[in-house]
Amino acid sequence: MSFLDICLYISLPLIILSVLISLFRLIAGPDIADRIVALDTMTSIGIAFMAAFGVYMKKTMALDVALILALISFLGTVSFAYYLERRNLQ
Amino acid sequence: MEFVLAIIVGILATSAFYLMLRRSLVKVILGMVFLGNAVNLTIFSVARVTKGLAAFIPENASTLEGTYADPLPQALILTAIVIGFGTQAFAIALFRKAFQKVGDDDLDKMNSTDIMCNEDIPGDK
Amino acid sequence: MNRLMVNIMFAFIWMFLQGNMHLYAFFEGFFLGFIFLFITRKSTEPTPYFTRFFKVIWFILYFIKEIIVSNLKVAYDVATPGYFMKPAILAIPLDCKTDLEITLFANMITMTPGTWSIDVSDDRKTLYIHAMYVDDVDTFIKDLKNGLERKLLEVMR
Amino acid sequence: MNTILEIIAGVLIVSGSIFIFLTAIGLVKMPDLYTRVSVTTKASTLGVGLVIVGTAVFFHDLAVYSRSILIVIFVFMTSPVSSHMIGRAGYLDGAVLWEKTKANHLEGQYDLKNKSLKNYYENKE
Amino acid sequence: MNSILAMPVVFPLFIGIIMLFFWKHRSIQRIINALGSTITLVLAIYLTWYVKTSGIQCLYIGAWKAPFGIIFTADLLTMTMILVSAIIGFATSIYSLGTMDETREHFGYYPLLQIMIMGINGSFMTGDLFNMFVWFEVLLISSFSLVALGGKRSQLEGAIKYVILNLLSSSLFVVGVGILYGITGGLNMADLARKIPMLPNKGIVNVMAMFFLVSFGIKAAIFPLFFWLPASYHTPPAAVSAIFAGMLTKVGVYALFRVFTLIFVTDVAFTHTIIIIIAMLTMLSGVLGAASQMEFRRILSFHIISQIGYMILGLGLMTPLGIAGGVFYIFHHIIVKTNLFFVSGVVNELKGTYLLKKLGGVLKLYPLLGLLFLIPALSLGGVPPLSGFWAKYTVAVAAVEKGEYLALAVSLFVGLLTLFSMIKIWNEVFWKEQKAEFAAEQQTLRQLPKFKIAMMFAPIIFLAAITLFIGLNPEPFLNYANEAAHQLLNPSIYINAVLGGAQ
Amino acid sequence: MRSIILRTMTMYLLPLLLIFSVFLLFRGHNHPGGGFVGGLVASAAYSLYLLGFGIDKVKTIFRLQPIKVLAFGLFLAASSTVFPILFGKPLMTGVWYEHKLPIVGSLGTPTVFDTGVYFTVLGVTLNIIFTLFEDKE
Amino acid sequence: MLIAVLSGFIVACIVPLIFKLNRKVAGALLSILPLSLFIFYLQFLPNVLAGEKILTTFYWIPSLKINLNFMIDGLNLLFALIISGIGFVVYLYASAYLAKSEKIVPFYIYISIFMASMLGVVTCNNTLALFVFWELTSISSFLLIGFNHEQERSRYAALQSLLVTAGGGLALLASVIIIGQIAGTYEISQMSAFHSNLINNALYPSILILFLIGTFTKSAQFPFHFWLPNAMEAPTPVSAYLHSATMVKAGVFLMIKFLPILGGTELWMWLLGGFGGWTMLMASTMALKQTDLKRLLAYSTVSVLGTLTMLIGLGGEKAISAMIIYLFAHSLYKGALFLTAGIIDHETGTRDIRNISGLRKYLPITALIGVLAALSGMGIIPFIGFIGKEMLYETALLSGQYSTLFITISVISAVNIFAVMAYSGILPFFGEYKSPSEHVHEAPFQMTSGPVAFALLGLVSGLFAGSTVDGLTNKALQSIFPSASHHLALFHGFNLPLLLSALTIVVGLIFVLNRKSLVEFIEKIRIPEYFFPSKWYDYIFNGTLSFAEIQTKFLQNGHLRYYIFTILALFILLVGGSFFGFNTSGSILNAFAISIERSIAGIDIYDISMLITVLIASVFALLSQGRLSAIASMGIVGALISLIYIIYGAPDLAMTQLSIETLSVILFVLVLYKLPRFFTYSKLKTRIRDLVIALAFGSIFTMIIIFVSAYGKFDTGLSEYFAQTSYLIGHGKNIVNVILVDFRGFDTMGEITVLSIAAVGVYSLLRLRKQGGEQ
Ligand code: NA
Ligand code: NA
Repeated sequence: MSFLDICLYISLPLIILSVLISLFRLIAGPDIADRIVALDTMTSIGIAFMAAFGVYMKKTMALDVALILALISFLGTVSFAYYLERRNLQ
Repeated sequence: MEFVLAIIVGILATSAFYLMLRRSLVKVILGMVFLGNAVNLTIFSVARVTKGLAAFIPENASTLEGTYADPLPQALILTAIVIGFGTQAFAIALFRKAFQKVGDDDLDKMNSTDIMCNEDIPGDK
Repeated sequence: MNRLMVNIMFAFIWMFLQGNMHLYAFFEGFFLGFIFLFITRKSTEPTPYFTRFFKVIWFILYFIKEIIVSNLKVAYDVATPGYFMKPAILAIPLDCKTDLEITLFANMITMTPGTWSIDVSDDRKTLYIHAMYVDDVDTFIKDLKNGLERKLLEVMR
Repeated sequence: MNTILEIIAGVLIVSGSIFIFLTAIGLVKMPDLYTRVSVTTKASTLGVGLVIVGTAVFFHDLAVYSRSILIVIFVFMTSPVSSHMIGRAGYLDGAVLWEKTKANHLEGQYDLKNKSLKNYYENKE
Repeated sequence: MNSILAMPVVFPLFIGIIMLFFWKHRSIQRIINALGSTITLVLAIYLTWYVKTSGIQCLYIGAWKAPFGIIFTADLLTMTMILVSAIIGFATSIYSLGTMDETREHFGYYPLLQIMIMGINGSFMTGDLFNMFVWFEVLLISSFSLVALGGKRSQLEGAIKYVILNLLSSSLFVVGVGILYGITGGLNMADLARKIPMLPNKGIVNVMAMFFLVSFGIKAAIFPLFFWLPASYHTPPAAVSAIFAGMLTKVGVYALFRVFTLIFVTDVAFTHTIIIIIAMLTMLSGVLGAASQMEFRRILSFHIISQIGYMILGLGLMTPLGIAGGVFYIFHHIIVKTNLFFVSGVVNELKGTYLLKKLGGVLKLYPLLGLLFLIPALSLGGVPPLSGFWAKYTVAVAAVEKGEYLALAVSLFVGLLTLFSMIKIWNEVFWKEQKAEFAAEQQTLRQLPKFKIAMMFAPIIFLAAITLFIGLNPEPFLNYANEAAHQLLNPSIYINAVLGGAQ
Repeated sequence: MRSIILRTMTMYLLPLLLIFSVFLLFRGHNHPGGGFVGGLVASAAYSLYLLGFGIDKVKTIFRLQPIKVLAFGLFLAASSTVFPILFGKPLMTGVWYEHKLPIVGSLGTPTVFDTGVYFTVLGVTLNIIFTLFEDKE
Repeated sequence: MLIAVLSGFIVACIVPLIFKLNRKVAGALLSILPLSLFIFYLQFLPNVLAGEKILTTFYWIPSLKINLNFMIDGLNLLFALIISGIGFVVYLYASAYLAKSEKIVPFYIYISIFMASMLGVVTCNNTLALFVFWELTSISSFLLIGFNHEQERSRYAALQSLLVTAGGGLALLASVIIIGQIAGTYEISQMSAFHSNLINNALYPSILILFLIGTFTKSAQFPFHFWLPNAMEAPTPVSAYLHSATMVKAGVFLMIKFLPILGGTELWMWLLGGFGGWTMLMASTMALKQTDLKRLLAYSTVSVLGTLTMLIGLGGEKAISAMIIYLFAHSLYKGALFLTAGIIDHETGTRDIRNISGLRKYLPITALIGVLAALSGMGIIPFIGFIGKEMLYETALLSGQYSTLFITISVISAVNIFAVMAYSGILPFFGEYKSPSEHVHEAPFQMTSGPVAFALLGLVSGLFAGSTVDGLTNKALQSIFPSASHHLALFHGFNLPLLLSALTIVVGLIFVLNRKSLVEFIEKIRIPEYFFPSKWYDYIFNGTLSFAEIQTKFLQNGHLRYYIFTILALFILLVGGSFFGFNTSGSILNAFAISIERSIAGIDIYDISMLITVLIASVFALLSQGRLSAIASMGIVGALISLIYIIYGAPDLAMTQLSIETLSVILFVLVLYKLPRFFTYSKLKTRIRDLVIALAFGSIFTMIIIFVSAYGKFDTGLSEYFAQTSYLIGHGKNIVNVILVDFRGFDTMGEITVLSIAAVGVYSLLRLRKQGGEQ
């Protein structure tokens, strides 16, 4: 087992654990904004996971997906914020 | 691997139908989204599942040899996802329109076509 | 930034995307960039563009340092029990004038952990931020203005 | 050569992961929305940045470099905007500040009817 | 040059696209649509003749040989469906010219119609199970839009049930296809038919058969899966109801015929017995539903269900006469049912309602309409010598041949109840005098523009003439159905035509 | 939404995303991507603009009616399927231009088809989003 | 022959045209049709009398063995002549009777269809073609009974007659089909060869009962008789033609025809004799108390039909011979009586026999007809009715061990009929003049000439029976019993039947003179309602409707969730059932074992954590009260699935999944921002039930996946082919993409069409309101 493998065996579970922990915030809330923050964080973590997973599998394709995720998730977050603001402004 | 996928599908399908059996229309539509995911994952799982080996022909080769993920179910799922999105979008718009008309997302208030079928339905004209 | 620069930037991005450094990829990118700039054309204030190369480099290094420092600060707080923080929502009077300046400033504030921009007043003269480690309100504002904002404006103008 | 790159990549990825992990902890631990937003910036800056750089180092390939740079650019362009959007929406939604918050200059500055935000300093005079 | 096989699919698509370019240009769309439907009809007639004389035809799309690409296959069953879809498409297009309101025409009614026809034809033509799913979706999404177009409350409420239950069916369908691929590694129906008997574990085949039975069953509106149909079919404008009533459930029936004669034939004793049971329940349940209704189109809607039972019964019997009866039934039913919906639409144009209690006195005012109602209505009720009688009769004889006397009894009893509900409509709409309090909404035929009248009556007369023609001269149609049944009961003909041609 | 920050960033993200979408479209035949994802990214770009600037502004930079765009996409795709018939080949047979082209790479009816997909997806998504956005009441 | 039958249908089509040309003479013009048909059939008389049978063949639907083969033998010809002959009279009669009615056009259409069909019934040799005509008579009868369709009663009666006769027709069809299956032929003339096959078949009782349901309903036998009196809602010419002289005889006709095919058994005798006898007795008694002239006649018709049925049941040459004469006589006198009733109704405006008397003053010809016809019906010498009655008594006396029973009921019925005939044909014309209308004058020639002919024919054929009707009725008898023959004579010497006739007349006269007390006596007999078959009809009718309503309300209850629930339940039953039902070598447990073994090796932390995340997100989605949270969890599930796609080598899928998921979120957000929070509508019990069924569904999915993946794919040829050709032929290295745009490009074509239509649909759905149409 190479050093890199060891690193990945540490970091991948750590990243997954982070997702699970963020999931707690998503569920606990308490407000919608808190949930959106959690969601946004999870997508960021997702990007990192994909990159790290790409290294783990020695495939670069995951990076393409990460790129899409980075682009698209932003739109999701903005629309959630839009939702929240609309709700309060009207 | 398939075992875990199978259980995930089971969870998704269960959630999907539990949601679809609710009275709130939003939940029903959410249930359909879940069902769509369960369906796609099922197709994915029953085909050959191979970790990490995507069906791309390498730079310097003209055919693909060895083990790789079966590309056909992927194409099928892609089609299914996109179609699912189209129908979902329509369902959402329909829901919105119905909500505007009925003023509620309670499905029990949306059964006039079955229950009041021998009357003029209020709100039709 | 004038349009030409943006266009050249696109050309480079296209090259990156293509993953090859040939001249013709550059032209492709330039061509496509031209098309998209044309499609999305809208008047942005034209500012004379000078390549303050070194200033930019310095600024980036400064910024990275800020990120790391504040990251560690917050990380320490998270990793240890209890809270050290003294948070506040502050109004920062802005010297930045253009949209780009304000946006860059606001985003940089956000990118350094511990602080983030909430909103800009409608007259664009105040930036409201949330900060986690505010010992003294006035000092904090002054530091921010003298640090990040001044350096940013130096690069931008 | 390879091993050195691998070691660098490994270190980068692990440290990125640690930051990510701390972000997640912070997300749970922090007392109010505003501090949570503050904390999460770590995941998208140092966390993602380090992991991506690690990846780029590992593959050591132009196509990967370019993609990594793009990801970083995208993330750096978008994540502060996200934070701003969510945070502002949260504030308008009435997210409560931590009781130990020292000052709130925003108080009373929003005019919800006209959807406008006043200048704090102008207001004072 | 087999690419012409794709024309019933591609041609409506192009018409639809062109009309999208002319979005909001109502009169151009009307012309293009009517013209296009006419051409499709001519095409369908030519193709039917071609297939009848030259045998099963295949089109290997993209020149990929079967089973690697998608193929279009046309046997006689396919051509029956294509032809009847073209007839109905043509009739509906004309009828729409007379009855469709301007608003709906402004909002894409015609493109939606054409794309729906494209989807319908695609479902019939394709020789590939997943591709069939895609065409199902094409026709479904168009029908979703058509059923809700107009946005009346009843339309929306009906559409919700229609959409959700049909999507449920599609989900099961696509999962079924996926699993079938996972088991066999094939999607092409002929390929599947070839592979399934060779499977080491045959038990799973029955599971999949049931999977498809439920999925297609929802689409075909069999018992107890039909709920979406009576909830929605009476809500859109008559032209839409009419083409729905004629074609949509029949796509499900077609699919059942296809897979249960080609693919799931390894355990007929199990699968087809279940189909027979379901068929009887469908007939009964549907007709009882119709008997209890007092709304013109809702009565007709429940009858669709009950009639589906007959078709499925033919399939369940799985004898030459049974299948032929089923095929004949489909053909007859589509024409008759569409026509009845057309008539209901004219009544609505004249009286402003579909409710039987508010209607009346139509015969006195418009005796011709009475006749035009009676022809399809009595045909549906199985009165000889109209087309419906031959259809019922053939299925009934097939049931007797197979010794399914219960099925015979049910089919005859249901026939009587069908006649009863048709007569109920006749009594309430045509014979009864309209109550004075409801007469206010009424308009007389003379006040309607001549063009409108012509466009309303022409398709009704056209379809009634077909019904009469089939009724008085059923021999060629029965021969055709027998030939189709022969093809269906000998899957090797189909398999060889698809896979043999490629090797 | 009324936000300088969002609006400014959107101004720069829009062309960036559009160029990225075309990149995804043309590399799709050999790498992950394709007309579908490309079209989605392009529509994401305009959606972002929509959220930042509102429906009226977005219509000044996206001047076409989305329905026409989707019709164009469909037409392109459908035409590419019948094109081979002119050469006496079955429907949808791939017809390729032998030489590689700039930007596009290898050109053939499947590429045209994928481009059709791109425009369809763009038109569809924008049509749906614009409609929902405008339907406030 | 075919043309002869079809001519009626053709004429029906041009009726409106004829009336358009000249309304006044149209009726008379149309009467040429039955007249020429009568002449047409008459020309076969010499051949038939010479013992020939004429058979014509026309292949209609050979594949179903349905052919328009027509046969003329004695019986068929007799019926054809009755139908066309009476038809002529009725056509002519109606041209005056309905002259002022605006519905005269449909009348002639319907009656032409009817006559043609009736001719078809009696001359067709193919049972299936016969059935076609049979049902057409029911339909035209329906249309004619509902002639005055503005009235609820007419519609009720029409529907009733249709349901009873068409329902019976379906039973007949069933029996015909089964007979056809057993005998292998549908030609009546060939079927008697299979007599023994049929009566020894296990299905014989069912066949016979179905057959008799068909004929009994048509011929108004108990318990189906009730429709006939109600059918008197029809105009009088119709009643005369359809509901006494012709259509109701179709059942009788068919029973005679099938006597050599299905008859000759105990069951046959008891069913026909029993029901026929009872019908005869009951109807004649019921007739006594009727006050409506037409209902009176209707009940007497039922009674006569019962007599005919009973005679067929008794079988034998004597019985059939009696039956033929009786039938012939009845057609004549009943037709005449109905037509007089029509004239009375027409002139006086009433049909209530209590309100009319002494009409002979103003209606002398009608009175003559009435008296002559009634005398024939009463069985007075020398009318043909007398011969019929004598033969009936003779047959009843010879009917073996039960002859006492049969003769008793025959005599009682004859007495009743005697009285009834007097009530309807004689009493209205005699006594003190009484009429509600003041303008009573004799009917025009078109209306009286026919009945006069009938009445006179009844007398002539009785007086000169041996030389007039003897020949044809003999041939009719011989078409059933080829070797039989009879000799009709007015006087057979002093025998028991003659004695009984005398008794009949005496008692009958007492009945006639004491009508009031008789009716009072009958009225006193209280029979509970539910003994009346007409009530049974109502019970069955309403019961069916109530059941229909209950089942429909139960099934189509308007609740989407019950619909989904039902579908799920069926799915679980069928799919789950067959899944656990198969016992091939590889059982499910085996598959589980294989799959778990394979899986455990491959499971790692991603799998487990994904499992946990999906579980958490799903549970969250199920329980969350906020819409946004539910949508967020949906987004997470979507993201996780795209993660799965990445892990298992499907980057294109992952990309698409991600972008679609985000778009969905945006759509949801755009739609949902104004909605209130979720409410928990359902009870805990319901939710648990839903969870259980959802879980069952989910488990089936899980098990199928495990099972399938344990066994693996049968053939991997497709993916190998793609791997080989994707680049070389398809010019692409991303195989998934090449599949999407090339190998299976047509799927994608459909897919983008779906998308486009979804977009158009969304647009139209949401925009349409704004631009008008509705508020
Ligand atoms: Na701390
Ligand atoms: Na920050």
